[in-house]
Amino acid sequence: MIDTSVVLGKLTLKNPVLVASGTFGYGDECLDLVDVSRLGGIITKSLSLKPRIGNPPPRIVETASGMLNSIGLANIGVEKFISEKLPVLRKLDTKIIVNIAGSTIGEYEEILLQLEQQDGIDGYEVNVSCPNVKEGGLSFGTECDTTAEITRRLRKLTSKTIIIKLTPNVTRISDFARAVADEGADAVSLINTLVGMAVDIRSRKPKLSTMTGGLSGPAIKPIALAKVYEVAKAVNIPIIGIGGIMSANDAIEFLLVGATAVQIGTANFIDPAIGLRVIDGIIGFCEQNNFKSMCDIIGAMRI
Amino acid sequence: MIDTSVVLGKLTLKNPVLVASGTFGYGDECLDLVDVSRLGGIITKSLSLKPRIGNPPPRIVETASGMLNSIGLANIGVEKFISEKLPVLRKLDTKIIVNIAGSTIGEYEEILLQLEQQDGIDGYEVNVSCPNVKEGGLSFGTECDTTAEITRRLRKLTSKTIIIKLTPNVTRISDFARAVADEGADAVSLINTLVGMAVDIRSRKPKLSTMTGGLSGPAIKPIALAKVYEVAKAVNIPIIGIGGIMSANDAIEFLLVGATAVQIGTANFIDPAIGLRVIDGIIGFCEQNNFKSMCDIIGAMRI
Amino acid sequence: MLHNFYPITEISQIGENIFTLTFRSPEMASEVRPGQFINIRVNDSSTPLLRRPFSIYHVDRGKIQILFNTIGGGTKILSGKNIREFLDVIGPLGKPFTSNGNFKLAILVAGGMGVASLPFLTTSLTNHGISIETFLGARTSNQLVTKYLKNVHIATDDGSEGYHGTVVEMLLEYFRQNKSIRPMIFACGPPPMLRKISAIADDFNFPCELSIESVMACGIGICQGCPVERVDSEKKYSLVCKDGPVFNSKTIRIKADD
Amino acid sequence: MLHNFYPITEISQIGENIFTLTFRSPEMASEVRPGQFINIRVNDSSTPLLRRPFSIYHVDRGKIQILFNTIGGGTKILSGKNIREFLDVIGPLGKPFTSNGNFKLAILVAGGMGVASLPFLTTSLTNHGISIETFLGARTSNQLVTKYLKNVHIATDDGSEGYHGTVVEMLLEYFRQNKSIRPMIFACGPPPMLRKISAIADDFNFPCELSIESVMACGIGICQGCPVERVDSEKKYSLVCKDGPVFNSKTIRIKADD
Ligand SMILES: Cc1cc2nc3c(=O)[nH]c(=O)nc-3n(C[C@H](O)[C@H](O)[C@H](O)COP(=O)(O)OP(=O)(O)OC[C@H]3O[C@@H](n4cnc5c(N)ncnc54)[C@H](O)[C@@H]3O)c2cc1C
Ligand SMILES: Cc1cc2nc3c(=O)[nH]c(=O)nc-3n(C[C@H](O)[C@H](O)[C@H](O)COP(=O)(O)OP(=O)(O)OC[C@H]3O[C@@H](n4cnc5c(N)ncnc54)[C@H](O)[C@@H]3O)c2cc1C
Ligand SMILES: Cc1cc2nc3c(=O)[nH]c(=O)nc-3n(C[C@H](O)[C@H](O)[C@H](O)COP(=O)(O)O)c2cc1C
Ligand SMILES: Cc1cc2nc3c(=O)[nH]c(=O)nc-3n(C[C@H](O)[C@H](O)[C@H](O)COP(=O)(O)O)c2cc1C
Ligand code: FES
Ligand code: FES
Repeated sequence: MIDTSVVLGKLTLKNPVLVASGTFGYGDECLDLVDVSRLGGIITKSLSLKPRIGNPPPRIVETASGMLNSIGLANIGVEKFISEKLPVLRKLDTKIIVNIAGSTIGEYEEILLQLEQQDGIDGYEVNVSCPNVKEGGLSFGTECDTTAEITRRLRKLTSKTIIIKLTPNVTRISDFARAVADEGADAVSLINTLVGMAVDIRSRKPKLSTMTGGLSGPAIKPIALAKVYEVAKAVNIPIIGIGGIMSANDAIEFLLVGATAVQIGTANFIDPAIGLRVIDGIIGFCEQNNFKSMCDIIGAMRI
Repeated sequence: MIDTSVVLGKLTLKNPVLVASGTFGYGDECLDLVDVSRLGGIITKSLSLKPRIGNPPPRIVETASGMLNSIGLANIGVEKFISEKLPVLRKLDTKIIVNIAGSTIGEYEEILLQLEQQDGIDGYEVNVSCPNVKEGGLSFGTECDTTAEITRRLRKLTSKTIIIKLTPNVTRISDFARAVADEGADAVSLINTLVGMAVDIRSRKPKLSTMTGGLSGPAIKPIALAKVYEVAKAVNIPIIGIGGIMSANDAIEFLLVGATAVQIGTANFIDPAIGLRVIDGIIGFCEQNNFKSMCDIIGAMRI
Repeated sequence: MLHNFYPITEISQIGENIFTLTFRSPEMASEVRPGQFINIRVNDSSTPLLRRPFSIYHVDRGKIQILFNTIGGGTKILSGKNIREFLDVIGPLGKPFTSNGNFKLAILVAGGMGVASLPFLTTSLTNHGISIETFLGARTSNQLVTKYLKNVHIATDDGSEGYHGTVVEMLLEYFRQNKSIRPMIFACGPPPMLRKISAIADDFNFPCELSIESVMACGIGICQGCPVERVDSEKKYSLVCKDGPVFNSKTIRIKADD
Repeated sequence: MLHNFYPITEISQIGENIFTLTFRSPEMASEVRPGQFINIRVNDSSTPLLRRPFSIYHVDRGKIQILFNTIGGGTKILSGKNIREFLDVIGPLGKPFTSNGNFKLAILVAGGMGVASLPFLTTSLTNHGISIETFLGARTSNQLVTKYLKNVHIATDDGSEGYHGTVVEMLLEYFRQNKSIRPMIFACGPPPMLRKISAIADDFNFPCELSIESVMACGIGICQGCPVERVDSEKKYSLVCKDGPVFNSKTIRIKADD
């Protein structure tokens, strides 16, 4: 038997495969298609303090081996999440990590405080990097001091696992990872989407209502791997690798460069049960190579 | 007749389509496959002061809709370029823009001074952004002050067109564009490749000898468009758009968001005559839309 | 909602760039209802990356048929599939048409490939004993697909067959000439057509359901990628894939240049 | 060097995952020489992005044939091509074998798909009146392709046909038994095999040409993506696509884990 468990801060996951924020709804939508109890964990759609209607359409454009989205953090808000979603999620046999997104640092605190009063939440992922929302997202996540400040303030409010989700749209992402590690973050996850754009040459209009959006999917995998590798050399806290994972092989690449776990995003849209297939594939890889546990893979790239 | 000419600093190109540095050799290798006199211009492979042997193999990996390269600025050096290549290039009926890459600011100056004594060079593109060479590339291009300093020092040495080629691996590329515009750059070109990586899970080794390399091709087009759009809002000097152009439609997207010209990179490897096809396609697009000149397209995105 | 690989049993070109494709899935065939759609992965590469949504065209003895137009890379790949290959399908998805409501006459209106959802609806309405008049618009006669339909009125933009003009104009004339009818309208087609049909339904005060399209990433309600503006509720947007693709025409606002 | 679209005239599966494909191009057929290769764009999408290089397998009356193994996405797409489709080809590329040198006997050695460049070489050597002995190694017998070859000696890893062992061992035995020969060696196959052949050629002091492979982006010498280490010159690297793929074995260093 292969020990697939991994440790993220105070959290032990049964395996290193999670589904990424915004790509699996609140975790309750796919229950008839996917046995979510086999996942290492579910990261919910980013929650804001108040419900958000999101950006006008079009919100999605397909690009070469990727897609742009400009959802604009459309979400039901923390209150409704607590009353409608959490009761269902609580019963699932997988880790529930709630992703939070504020427009001000105070809002992050408020969201966290409301969630702290609830049972059934295993940890938080902090979205400081969503590139779509003018008031929040981009500016927070691209300023190292602010990212550190958010971490410091949230760290005071909870003893649960805090994961800071980093944006790739910066010069040196390792500076950000170091800063949040210093402020007590339990882990970092990366990457969020890259700022991208597409234009319809017939109408001469941008293909997204917001001009630019976030690029995800296989196209960004090489960039994500390089960022994870950069961060792995810089910090000792666990890293969750995200970006373009479509198969177990892709996930293993992230583990080899130093990620302790991975998140699957866009691929869920193409195959909602991809997470389970990735887990099976990782186990198969371990068997073939006589690896006994995830420790044999994590950071095991040969240089 | 459609007027396809565009102006870059002191230079007038017969059309807005150039071939990108490092993707068309020194310009003389494809003469039997491509009628280069129809191109708007040729940007040579980056020249360093002394010849460089480049990085050990493997230097190339294919990724989803993209490729990583780690050529390591392998080039014949400025002297041999002047003696062997320039005599051939001089005779071609297209603009010859020499791309230069130094390991120190002094080296940039030396290369430029040697080239300034030669006839047949229409302008310079300054590579401050190649991510492969430890001593040069990355550090210059990701520091705004250094990029500005290089521009200032080179500006003093030539009255020819200077194009600064910007790296996308920074938080706000528009800061860099503004800085070099202030120092007298005639134009900026963007984007150079994004830092990326790939791992062979069977051998558990990086697929490039240098671990990370530069990502190019269709995968990066959305990122490149967003960067060009960002810079177009920030500066008044002309912009040359680069990144993932595979067709006239792709090129037109760059023109619409504000590029005055475009460079074709990776696509040359797939179709060495792609530049000519892009030119024909742009002309066709103008005809269909009753555009009389490039001014009707450049920056003509409807918001 | 099922996700599986189903064997292709038929694929034919039936017009210029128009194809039908049939696959065998008794489970899905027994679940599916008119107006719903399926989401197909056309190959296992990353171009195209996303699934492609198609309406259910026809259902017969455990087999599901779609009708499609090859407009881009994904549909071109689909048109090159072979019999006995397995098709990666998620479905049935979305909310169906109301085919058993409080009405005696159904007016079915389609423009272009919008016709794809009418045959299955026709079967269902017929089973409920409802009369049907079908109004089809196409650019030109070789773009017309009338199989499985009832009482078809044709309009072509170039006049190559039937009424010379738009399907909306033809429908308006029909309504003017048939003052006493109280039909329910079902419409499917390009946004400008749907906007006009919606306005006509309002004018005549006929109940009306529209089947609309949207770019989709997931097709199952988890990405929030396919909003359509609502006019009737405190919610600003509905999701086309989950709350639609069929909507009561009074509840949504179709944008001018969608 | 030509770049054009040529009609496919034949495509056949001739072994487990092994295919031949023929296209018509009298211009290219008249230019091409043994050891050269062509660079094929397998489809017009961006996956795969780059062309795929293949040796010239056979040339006959204006037609060029390649032999290939479906090991990944690109070769799988190629194997699904149909007759009369047009193939996007650049070629002929690279430096050919020396098939008219100062030697009477040619020893041809290939491992796996390395055999692909031997038939065309065989034709050319035969035309120059040179005797040929061919040594083929394969994993197992159904991976063997012996068509168009002369005096074939077979080795299989699993002993399912011919010599039970590697082609290198078989060749060494042959050399030990035929002490008086002064052949020129031509070898094509995986790097470990080529390294050993190169050492053997050194030991026996036989002239030897190796055809080597490399990942390639352009195939025409403009990307600098395909270096191979040199041992004989002040230049550190040669380019496989332009200076090769055929090299005198004394001039290059084949890396242990290439
Ligand atoms: C719920 C639903 C049901 C559908 N049912 C059918 C059906 O039964 N038969 C059918 O032929 N099509 C149907 N469509 C449309 C179909 O999904 C698209 O034609 C298909 O996704 C195009 O894929 P592609 O890769 O060939 O084209 P792409 O390469 O994605 O697009 C090619 C060009 O067509 C445009 N385009 C893409 N999708 C659409 C669209 N939906 N409407 C208008 N223009 C578009 C693109 O902007 C682009 O310019 C339906 C769509 C939805 C949302
Ligand atoms: C000059 C030259 C001549 C060649 N001639 C032939 C020929 O005549 N017949 C033939 O079958 N092949 C030949 N090859 C190899 C052929 O180009 C590759 O098999 C092909 O590019 C694989 O493409 P793919 O998309 O199917 O596989 P990919 O998806 O690119 O690769 C699938 C797997 O195979 C590995 N791989 C890719 N290329 C090679 C390679 N060259 N050697 C070993 N492993 C590789 C990859 O790392 C990956 O693990 C030649 C290569 C060169 C450079
Ligand atoms: C449609 C969509 C919505 C997303 N929404 C969120 C979100 O609400 N919060 C967040 O932190 N990341 C969000 N992301 C980013 C993903 O979680 C992930 O970081 C990114 O897509 C890269 O991974 P991938 O390439 O596997 O998709 C979203 C991504 C997509 C495609
Ligand atoms: C193999 C290769 C070599 C390159 N060499 C150089 C170089 O020497 N100097 C430079 O400024 N850019 C170099 N580039 C970057 C390209 O000029 C271009 O900026 C980049 O590839 C993005 O464009 P593309 O997506 O069209 O390829 C190179 C790119 C590739 C793929
Ligand atoms: S397409 Fe994803 S929510 Fe509708
Ligand atoms: S493959 Fe480009 S130089 Fe050889």
